[in-house]
Amino acid sequence: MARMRYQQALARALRDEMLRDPSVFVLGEDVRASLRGVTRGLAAELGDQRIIDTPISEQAFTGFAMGAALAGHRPVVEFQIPSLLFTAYEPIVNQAAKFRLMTGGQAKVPVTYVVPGSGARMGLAAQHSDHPYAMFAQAGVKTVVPATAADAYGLFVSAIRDDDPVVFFAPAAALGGREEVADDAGPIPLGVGRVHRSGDDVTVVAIGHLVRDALKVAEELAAPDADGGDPISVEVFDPRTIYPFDWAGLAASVRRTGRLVVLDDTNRSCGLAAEVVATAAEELADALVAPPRRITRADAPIPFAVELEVALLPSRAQLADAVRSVAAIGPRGALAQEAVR
Amino acid sequence: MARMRYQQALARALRDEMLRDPSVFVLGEDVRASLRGVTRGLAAELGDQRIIDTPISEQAFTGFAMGAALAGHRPVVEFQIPSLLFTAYEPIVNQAAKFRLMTGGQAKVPVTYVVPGSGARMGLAAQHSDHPYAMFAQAGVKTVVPATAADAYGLFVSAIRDDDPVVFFAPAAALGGREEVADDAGPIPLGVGRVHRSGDDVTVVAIGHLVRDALKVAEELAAPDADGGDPISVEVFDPRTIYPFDWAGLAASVRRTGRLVVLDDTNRSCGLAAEVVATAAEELADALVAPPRRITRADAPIPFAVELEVALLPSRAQLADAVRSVAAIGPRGALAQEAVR
Amino acid sequence: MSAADLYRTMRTIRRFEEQIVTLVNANEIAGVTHEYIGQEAVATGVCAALRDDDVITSTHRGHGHVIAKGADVPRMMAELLGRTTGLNRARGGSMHIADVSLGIYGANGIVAAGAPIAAGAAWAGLQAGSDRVAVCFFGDGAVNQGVLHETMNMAGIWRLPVLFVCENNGYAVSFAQEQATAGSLVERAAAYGMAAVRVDGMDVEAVRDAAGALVAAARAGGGPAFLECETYRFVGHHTAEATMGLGYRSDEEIARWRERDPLLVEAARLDAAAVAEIDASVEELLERALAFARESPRPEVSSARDYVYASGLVPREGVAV
Amino acid sequence: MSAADLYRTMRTIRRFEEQIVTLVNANEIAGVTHEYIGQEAVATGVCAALRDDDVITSTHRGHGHVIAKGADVPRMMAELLGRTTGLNRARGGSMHIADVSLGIYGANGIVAAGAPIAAGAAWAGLQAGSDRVAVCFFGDGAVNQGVLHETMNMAGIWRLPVLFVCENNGYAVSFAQEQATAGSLVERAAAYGMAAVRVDGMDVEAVRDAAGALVAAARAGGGPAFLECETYRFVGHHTAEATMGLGYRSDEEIARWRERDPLLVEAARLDAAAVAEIDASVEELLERALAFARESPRPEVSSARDYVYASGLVPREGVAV
Ligand SMILES: Cc1ncc(C[n+]2csc(CCOP(=O)(O)OP(=O)(O)O)c2C)c(N)n1
Ligand SMILES: Cc1ncc(C[n+]2csc(CCOP(=O)(O)OP(=O)(O)O)c2C)c(N)n1
Ligand SMILES: [Mg+2]
Ligand SMILES: [Mg+2]
Repeated sequence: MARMRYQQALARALRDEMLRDPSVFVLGEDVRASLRGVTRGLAAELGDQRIIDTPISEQAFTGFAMGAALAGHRPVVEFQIPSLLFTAYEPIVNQAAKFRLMTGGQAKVPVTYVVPGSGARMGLAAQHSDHPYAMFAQAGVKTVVPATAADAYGLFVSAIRDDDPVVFFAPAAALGGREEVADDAGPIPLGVGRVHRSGDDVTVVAIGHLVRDALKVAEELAAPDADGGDPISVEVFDPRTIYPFDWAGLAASVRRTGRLVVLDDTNRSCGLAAEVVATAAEELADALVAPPRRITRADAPIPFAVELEVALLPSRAQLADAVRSVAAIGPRGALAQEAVR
Repeated sequence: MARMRYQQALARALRDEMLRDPSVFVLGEDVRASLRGVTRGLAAELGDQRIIDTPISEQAFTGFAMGAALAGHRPVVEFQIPSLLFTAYEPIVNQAAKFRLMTGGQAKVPVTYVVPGSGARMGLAAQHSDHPYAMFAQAGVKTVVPATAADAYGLFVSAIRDDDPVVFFAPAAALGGREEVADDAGPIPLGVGRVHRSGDDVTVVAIGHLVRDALKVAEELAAPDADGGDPISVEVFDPRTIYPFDWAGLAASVRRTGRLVVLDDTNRSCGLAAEVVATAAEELADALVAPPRRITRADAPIPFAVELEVALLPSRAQLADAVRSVAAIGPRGALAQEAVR
Repeated sequence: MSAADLYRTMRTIRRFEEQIVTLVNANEIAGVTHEYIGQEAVATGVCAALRDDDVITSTHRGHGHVIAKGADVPRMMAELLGRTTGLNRARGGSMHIADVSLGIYGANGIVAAGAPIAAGAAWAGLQAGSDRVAVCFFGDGAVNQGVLHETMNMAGIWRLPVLFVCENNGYAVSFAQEQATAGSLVERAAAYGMAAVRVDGMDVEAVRDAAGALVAAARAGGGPAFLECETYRFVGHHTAEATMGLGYRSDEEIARWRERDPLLVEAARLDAAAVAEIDASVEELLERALAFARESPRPEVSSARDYVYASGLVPREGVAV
Repeated sequence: MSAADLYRTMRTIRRFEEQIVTLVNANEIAGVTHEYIGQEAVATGVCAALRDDDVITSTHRGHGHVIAKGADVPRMMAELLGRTTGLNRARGGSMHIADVSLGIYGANGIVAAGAPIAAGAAWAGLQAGSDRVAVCFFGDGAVNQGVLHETMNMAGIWRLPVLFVCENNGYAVSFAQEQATAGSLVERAAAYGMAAVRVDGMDVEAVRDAAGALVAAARAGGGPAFLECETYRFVGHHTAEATMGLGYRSDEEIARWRERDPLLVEAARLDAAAVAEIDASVEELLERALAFARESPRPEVSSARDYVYASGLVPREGVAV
């Protein structure tokens, strides 16, 4: 059992899988030097053909990974910055992710696309601050956004072992977080969420680095507020996988709390929060005692100045307000469960 | 006043704008020969420098348009098939659409990107059947999906005159539709929806070619059904512009009907229907007497065989079922308005 | 491969394509298809230089490549007719037809998209210690797609056994190759440090010989190579063009190229009886193929969301259930 | 441009960059910046061949280009410090710094993305009947991006007045140019039928002369050209590299190149007094710039969604209102 940083957990997962399975290899920019910290030491340990530095040719190396996968390998493609996925969208979504259907199941395409540092990073400005996981969910591509080190470990292992294309987003703001990772940690299945904190009044769905914020807010609200307002019992649910989404896990939580707030760092329009709220409104209407709410990134590119950047990102204060506002509607706790039955 | 096909209306809008404004020019594959029917005759009439055939270089010609726009032109970029937008996503979303913000308002980037034939077309299979407008809404890029000839005319004019990047989707399944287009037709503003049919019981939001389906279903449901069930009065609301969306128009309709069904031909996950339902659930909860519903494309690539293709697309039968199911909940018509007040 | 075999393959492709046009026009095949008519010598000549374990990636105009690489013709026909016995179980159709077991990594709806896929397969061959090669077919229009260049560079630096086969039929839809392309194609490829050869794409033996030499060099560790085949399509860009009147090339031009029909060129090297016998057996094959296809079942609507994920995940429907 | 002016511009770039490093390390500038230290002769020499109405597109390593094209240094400093008086009103920062009024169509966070933008601007110049040119700066890493090739081809067929300037500093982050690139860079460009020249990128006068000749030819209707400048960055890829220990190049290699520091090369052509005077005036400029920046206001948080759309549309917030 070792307490390690998220980034170290990724590195360990990758190394473990590469040692276990000789068909796993890494392709990306500056992966031998390990600019992004996930491949440190691996070129020396495993050789240049397992850790391949590519020219700056995202479309080609993404397609290359698919070809290698069809021929029996399990490529892990590293993207240095999130917006490179825009350039590689065609080979991921239109080629790799459609290939199995298009060939009537003739082949599998086990490629993992990893962005070890997605989202805003204080001052990296518009082209380096995207967190574009919703565009892969939109296309039905398996998509993972782990929040913590142990989840990063187990989900990275699963992504690599998965027989379909998987896009793996490690939020930049989560990379420094630490957590225990068991020495014999194994895969965590895709599509299964994690309840970080149980609660009775409000379900907060939080993704990636925002789980930490949700937990902070949950803690704050668990105490009576300055004005003597009632404590609010918040359940923090992290879907971990964006596609497939753990709808059963969500339903279980919302059926208990009757209230839903989604905290999501994609743009507002057609983002993941929209999907969660829409599904809840449509399929869990009988359980909801208050209208569901979203706290998301604004629908705008991120400006350079840090105060402007922060102003566009979802915040704890916004979350706390939203949780308070829904908690104020309808009966609370066990009562709520009676009321909706 | 002339009754014309949607495609002809596009062609007329383009020609009118090119005659009016010498800075408008067209860039795309096979636009001189007018493979897609929107540029017919224009090269002969206006010269090769106004209608430019490009090599098969989507990334470059998309970026080229931005450069020309910064230097004072109004390029119209034609994409022969919808999935080419995947390849051009970076230059549209990451470059053109962010430029104004990134430069603090130094310049405008008036480019129109047009797909004259988007969506499934019976047998074109997985890579030629996408209808990817939600990915632009997700990025906050102005996005238009007109349903009819007159709207196509007026919105294409507006898109070309708009000072921001606009992505314009002409659904393949709408291209043959006919409508009167006034001889002196002018621009139709972006962001303003159209009520195709008024109704009291259920608001159906339908987009592009699906407006026709929604109207058919509305007509069917306006008559008592075979089992003597009550007629249902359906309002068909077409947002026309996907981003910015006409939230005020939606609210006005839903506040009257109290019920919402969205018919949308993007994938289900994080599609436009998700956004509409999420916004309604969050912001119009007080008006809704029944849970909102979505009828969308399945979350899957389109298989070749036509019966499989059809099975994945949103259908009239699905819409009719959904409308009936929400109409069965809560009081109807004028009553509903009382109930929610 | 003997002259007779080369002719047989070309004849099969030609007649397959002619049948497809008829079937599309009769609405027995859905969508549009891009015929390989006129270009048969390229696929046939190149694939004659290949082994079963070699990989190819193809294009929107893919039937010829797929037949030449050895795919089962009845199952191709069944695919195009949308039957479950089709190579792709009716999921792919013309533009995605594939037989991965024969190293056919698919026709492709996106110009030049097959290039990096071929390179990845070639790299995998090297890793496996095999001397297999990968061939990437593409048109003259594809040479202006950036991904092709990215791939040629990667194949160059890693010395991958990839043969880049450019079928220069003079046009990308309506756009003439000389207008679309600065400089010469072979020079472009040569700038990546690879052998780059131009060959008469209407002469199947010339193509076979040129491809054979480049493939042999690639197998021997010589790295990638580029083969430009000068060819022509005798028909429209796709089945829908006939009614469009695009008018980008003259009847005379088409007639001039038809004189060099690759089937005529090769038939002239055989005796008439042999040709007649091959022609007859090709007809028989195609009749059998069509009968097989027509007798085969259409897919069940309930299976529409099958085969999307290898893990067994089934995609969500478009309505809440 | 005189030797003194060339030196002055290079000195301004050098000292600007050195200040930026200090300010980033002191957390007075947010994010990371990519320094142009070592490469000053390229931007300076090329821009010496340009007019005010010529257009440039730049890269992630853009400060040098922007200064050399004439941008206001105090407003650049203000931009980097995130002040509303900045060139981009604090919205762009290092990687997007621009002055469209001076034809500076922006630094760019995406490798090679500026190339087609420059081509579009060049085409617009032709349409306007002007003889202005567009220069597209990019690194050696960018030559493997497909969009650059697509753009070179388009510039070739349309004979656009674009000068493609490749700053070959030997590395794309950690990846050595020779390993990343098959063939030679100038041959690649030449294959598109354009003049392609290689020059000593540490000698500003050599760069100016080579660029001047190519720009003059482009103005005269000669079409695009390619200029490879052999250069080196004396510092890490970006300000964050210092602590990373990537170790992809040796101290000896860096020392060897530092001997050919472009400022020393040019200073040797001036007398010491002139150099001292320029150095002093550059210090004065930079002090003024920093003072201006520091005195300037930070943006109002309430303005965070401004400047996104030209039409006046304001983006939605992340919470319902
Ligand atoms: C990237 C991309 N751009 C455009 C298209 C539309 N399109 C399909 S085939 C074609 C022309 C291809 O020309 P070429 O490569 O010469 O092949 P040919 O059709 O002549 O065999 C075009 C433009 C596409 N499928 N993919
Ligand atoms: C398309 C793209 N791929 C990768 C990156 C990440 N990245 C930023 S700079 C850089 C290296 C660029 O090398 P080069 O073009 O030689 O310029 P230099 O940094 O040497 O000036 C990389 C890989 C990017 N910004 N854009
Ligand atoms: Mg062609
Ligand atoms: Mg470099």
